Amino acid sequence: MMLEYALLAGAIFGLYFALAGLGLNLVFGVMRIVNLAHGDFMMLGAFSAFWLFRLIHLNPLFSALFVLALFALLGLPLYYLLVPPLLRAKDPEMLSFILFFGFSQAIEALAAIAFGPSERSLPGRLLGRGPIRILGQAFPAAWTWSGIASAAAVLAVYLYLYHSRLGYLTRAVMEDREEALATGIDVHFVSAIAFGLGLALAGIAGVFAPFMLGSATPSMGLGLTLQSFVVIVIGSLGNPLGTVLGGIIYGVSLMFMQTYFSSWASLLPYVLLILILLVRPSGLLGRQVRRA
Amino acid sequence: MSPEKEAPLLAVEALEKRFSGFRALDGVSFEVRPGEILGLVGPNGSGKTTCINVITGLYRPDGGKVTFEGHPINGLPSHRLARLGVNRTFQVPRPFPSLTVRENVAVAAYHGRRAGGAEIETLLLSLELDAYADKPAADLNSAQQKMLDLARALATGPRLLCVDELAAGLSRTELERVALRLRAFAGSGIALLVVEHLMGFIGEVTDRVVVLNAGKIIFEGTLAEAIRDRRVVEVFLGTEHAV
Amino acid sequence: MKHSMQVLGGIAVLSLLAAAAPARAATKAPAEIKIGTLYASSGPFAGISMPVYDGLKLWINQQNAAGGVYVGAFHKKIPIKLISYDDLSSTATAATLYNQLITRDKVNLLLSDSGSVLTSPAVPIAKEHKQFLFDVSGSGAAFFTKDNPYIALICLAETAIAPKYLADFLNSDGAKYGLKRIAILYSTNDFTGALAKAFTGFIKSAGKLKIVYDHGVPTSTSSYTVLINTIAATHPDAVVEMGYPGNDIAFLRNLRDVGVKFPFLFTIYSGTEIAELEHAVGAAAMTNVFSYVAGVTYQYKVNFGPTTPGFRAAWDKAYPPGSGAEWGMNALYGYHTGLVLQRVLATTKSLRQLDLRKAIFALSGKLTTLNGTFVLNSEGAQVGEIDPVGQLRPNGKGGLRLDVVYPPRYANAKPIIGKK
Amino acid sequence: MLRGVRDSLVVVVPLTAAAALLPFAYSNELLLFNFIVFLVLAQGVNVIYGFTGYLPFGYVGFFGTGAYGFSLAVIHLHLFPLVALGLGAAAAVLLALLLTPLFRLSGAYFAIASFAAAFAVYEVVSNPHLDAITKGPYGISLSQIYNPQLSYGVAVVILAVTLGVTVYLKNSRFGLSLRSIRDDSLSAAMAGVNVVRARTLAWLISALIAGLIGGVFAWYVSVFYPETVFGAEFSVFAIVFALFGGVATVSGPVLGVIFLYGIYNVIGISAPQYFQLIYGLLIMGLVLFLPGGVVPLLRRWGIDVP
Repeated sequence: MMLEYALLAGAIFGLYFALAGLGLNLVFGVMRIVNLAHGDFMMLGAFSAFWLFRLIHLNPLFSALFVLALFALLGLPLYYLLVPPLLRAKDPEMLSFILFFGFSQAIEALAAIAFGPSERSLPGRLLGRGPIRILGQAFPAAWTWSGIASAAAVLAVYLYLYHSRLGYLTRAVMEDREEALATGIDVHFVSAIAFGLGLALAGIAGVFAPFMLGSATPSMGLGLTLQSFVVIVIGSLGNPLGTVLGGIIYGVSLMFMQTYFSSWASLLPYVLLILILLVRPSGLLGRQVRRA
Repeated sequence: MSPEKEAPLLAVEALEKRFSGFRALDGVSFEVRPGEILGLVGPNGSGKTTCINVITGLYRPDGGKVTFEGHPINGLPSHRLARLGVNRTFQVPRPFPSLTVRENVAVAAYHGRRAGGAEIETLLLSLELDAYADKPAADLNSAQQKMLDLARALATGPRLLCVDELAAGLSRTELERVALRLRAFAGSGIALLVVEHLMGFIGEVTDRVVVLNAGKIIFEGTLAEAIRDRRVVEVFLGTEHAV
Repeated sequence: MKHSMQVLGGIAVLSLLAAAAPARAATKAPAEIKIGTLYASSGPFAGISMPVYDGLKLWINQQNAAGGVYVGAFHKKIPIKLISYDDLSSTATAATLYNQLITRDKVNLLLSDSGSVLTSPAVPIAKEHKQFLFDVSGSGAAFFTKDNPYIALICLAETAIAPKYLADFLNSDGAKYGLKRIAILYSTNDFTGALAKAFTGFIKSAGKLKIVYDHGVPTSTSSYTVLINTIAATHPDAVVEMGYPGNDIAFLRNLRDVGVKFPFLFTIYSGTEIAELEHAVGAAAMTNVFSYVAGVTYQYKVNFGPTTPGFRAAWDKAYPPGSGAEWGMNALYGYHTGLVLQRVLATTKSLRQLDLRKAIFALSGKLTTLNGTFVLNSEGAQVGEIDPVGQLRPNGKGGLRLDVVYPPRYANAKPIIGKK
Repeated sequence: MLRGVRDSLVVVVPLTAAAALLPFAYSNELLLFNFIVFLVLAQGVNVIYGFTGYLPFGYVGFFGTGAYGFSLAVIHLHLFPLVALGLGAAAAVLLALLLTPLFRLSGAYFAIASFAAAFAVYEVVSNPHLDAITKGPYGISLSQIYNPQLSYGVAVVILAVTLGVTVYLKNSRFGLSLRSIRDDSLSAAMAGVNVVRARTLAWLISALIAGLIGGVFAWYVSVFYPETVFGAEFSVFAIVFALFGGVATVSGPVLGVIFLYGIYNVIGISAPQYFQLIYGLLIMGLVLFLPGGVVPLLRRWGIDVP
């Protein structure tokens, strides 16, 4: 009973974490930069949903669509502002770390100034009342909806990457940026789209954060970024299905820890991250040892 | 093979190296004696560079044996090999870009087989790098970087020097000077293993060649004999500029 | 060894007090009373820090509008100058800023930031500089030692004693209502972790209830569904969840969503932050939940300052909706701190730090404000202001009200215990 | 070695003297103490990042481990602070040894894994089940050994030693081999450098530095919580300060700390509400417009700085 419950809850939660990790994965895969502000865009998504509901009573499912469009549009100028100078530097991967940390700090500060520091949450009834029974177990309706929305977003990204021309180009850039450049692909344009998409996915994940994570505060970003990173490291880089797998493994192990070793549950993501990095770093890096 | 008077410095026996199923080296055996220059030739992907990488400790062999002065050295890390006197240059030169040219050579002089950096200046002078000694290596052009690669390898005091496509991209006159230098190294007792595509260069510097194809040795002898060998010609026909 | 150290420390305190006693009192009155404090505008402690700061500012503005705060030593009102810095929830930054307040700004009254973590750097610094620390809500038991006369806790009971009424209620009345098995779930931070530890200690030493589940979860825990399922499997009669508001929200929400009910359920913030939690989880999910009764939801019979509704009116006037200030327990803490300072300044013999200490200790047991009765123990820990136990009931208008059920001297209703 | 003497005269001696003498002129000693802490941490980051290219985003893990190692030695073993300091540093070095497999990772992966490792140590230390050993989340109180003068003095000594270490690294053969590894580990190995040993040594030195100053920090503040000494801001500040000045130099991290931490405190006191915002933007500007740091810029202008 406890075991089955942990499994199912973990799977639903995992889908949500897959959504949270997907955007980060896309940005890292395409640009090889670490967007440490990813979690802060989730936070902004959560606050968007909160204010859209508070001001015009917009249902979060619609807020998600709104956030999708807004954040994707926001991503394009941000890309051209931040990323190309970074890619010209000696060590972009490392510098991106620091640049986006600064960005994350700036976003958090602005959010704290604009929204105040306190916790905000949305009434759970917005996403359906009462428990929903799945395989004889009762789950919160909001979870189920968030899980479904996550699955839909992941599917959309999959379709985009594997069944559209731009998606094909995106994968080409992921594969080998230099070669893509040589074959005449407008790498910056493709990357900018991927960046916008990454932010949009973070935003959508953020919209559901008040339901999945209880509430939202301006300082929640860094923790979410780290969790997302765990998810994409467990899965594999540049592959949305890998992220789904990573999310589900993460979700299920988290629920297992909660069930059996609750106070150690927060140790899990870190240990999992280190172990997986150590056990198969080359596969995760996506870089093989170069044949000289 | 005729019996050799002198004991070999390097002996490679039945060397094997696989990359996820693909056999890059498939039972390669040869020997190099002190003061000898052995050419390693073959089409692209035949396993020449892999062979050097295994000898210099970059890759662990999957089978076979490498002996240096009669002692097995396969599996030893590169820095140990460097201190024993096995060194190399890289196909694409790999200097330390943020270090000055002198520092580049100094690192090798400090850690190599010979202690002390007394010869750093001589070495820079002989490879015509003295004018750039205090510039960061990143500022050198690619021919100069190749010379720096060579200088760094020499600064360790090697007894076996593997030279990986040193000639590619050099001008006619540069080529001649490099060939002279390599012969001079051999004259001082260093054994050389030279991987090269330019057959003219090979002909000029080597005593003997080993021809590799698909990880296997298909010929061993002088270059003049090699170009008369039917299998060698088949392998190279149309793909490589013969002499 | 440790004991003799304490005795020595006690002697040291006494001799310090003795030395301070023949105070050459009324020197010249200062032009202003400098009150120094820190706040956290961002970071994890911003949520508890900013309302306290706003509450304190409200009190200061009221005093200054009336011509200043009355200082007994000088028989006149003196304007207050607030010197405050933002520590951004960083203890390292807080440490330098506390030092700044003491050594550079030379404040008359030093107030700590909210919560134990941000208070911690102030404790040794204040002691070192012989500056009395008005500890607003840093309730960590480690702060209050015999060898440190320079601290007093103002706003909430020290964690080791805070859950006393809750434990007393369960120990004394639990059996009457059929409560035999208890489950305790807490967030593993310095505050709720210490509360749970103290509470578990009370339950264990009484030996009346059987503890069937006692686990900590990270404060970052946001989904309790699996935990609830695990707890339910131990068949408890009473469940006590001790977490921050975010934890309580997630816990109550998940509980409602999966449709599990426990006969007795306690959470800290459902009673102290009713409005926020009701907004997040809905009144239905909070009905009959037990919680602490704080000044913000209960009207104490005050002997100083306004009652809670009076304060609320002043608050709403000072901070209209949209001002960003959050009404709640912490806002009341900030204001209550001001009231305590007001009494201290009115009665102190001088502004010397040990005279301030004497003045605040003299208030112990004699001051009841909207936050309850102020009682200090000899080490400066707050042992009054213990929150009674209340239960949330429908108020007939679709919302909730909080009835006090324990201890009997505050109680205005009988508890309703659900069925298993 | 002449350059080493010059670097010492230009940086180590004046800075140490300033740290030792300023408390007599300026009363906010804690601010000075924090300057020392960040000077030491920035140089510690310099040792590992500047000289080997590995970015220790979880550098605070060693700091916190040093602080807890020190505190637990005092609490449980009743050791004298100076002895306990050695134990704290040893604990940090031990952690560094445990983490050496992380060197198999490159670039951002190393940074993130080390970040995660620091969080993991924090989670273990602050776990309530370990209350009896670590005091769990309830915090440490060392009021019995509180001694701000002595602990400040020890911090000054650690600062001097740390600066000495960076001067040594900049001017020694060992430092040269580390820089060669950073540029190209393969070439370094072919030059005869024992890459693994040199890198591990730098890592352990770096951890030792953080462990020592972490222990002194615990001693100096004496009352703290796990989040106090494992706060990510220690790593981040140390890295940003070091990068701002320019790594693999002696003076870069020093300039970074004096300038940026100075600004941090000035903004913190004058415009607190925009504190974090300005700081975030400053970091971004640094990366976009001055990725190599200040010292290389000064050198390009012909100013010879160590």
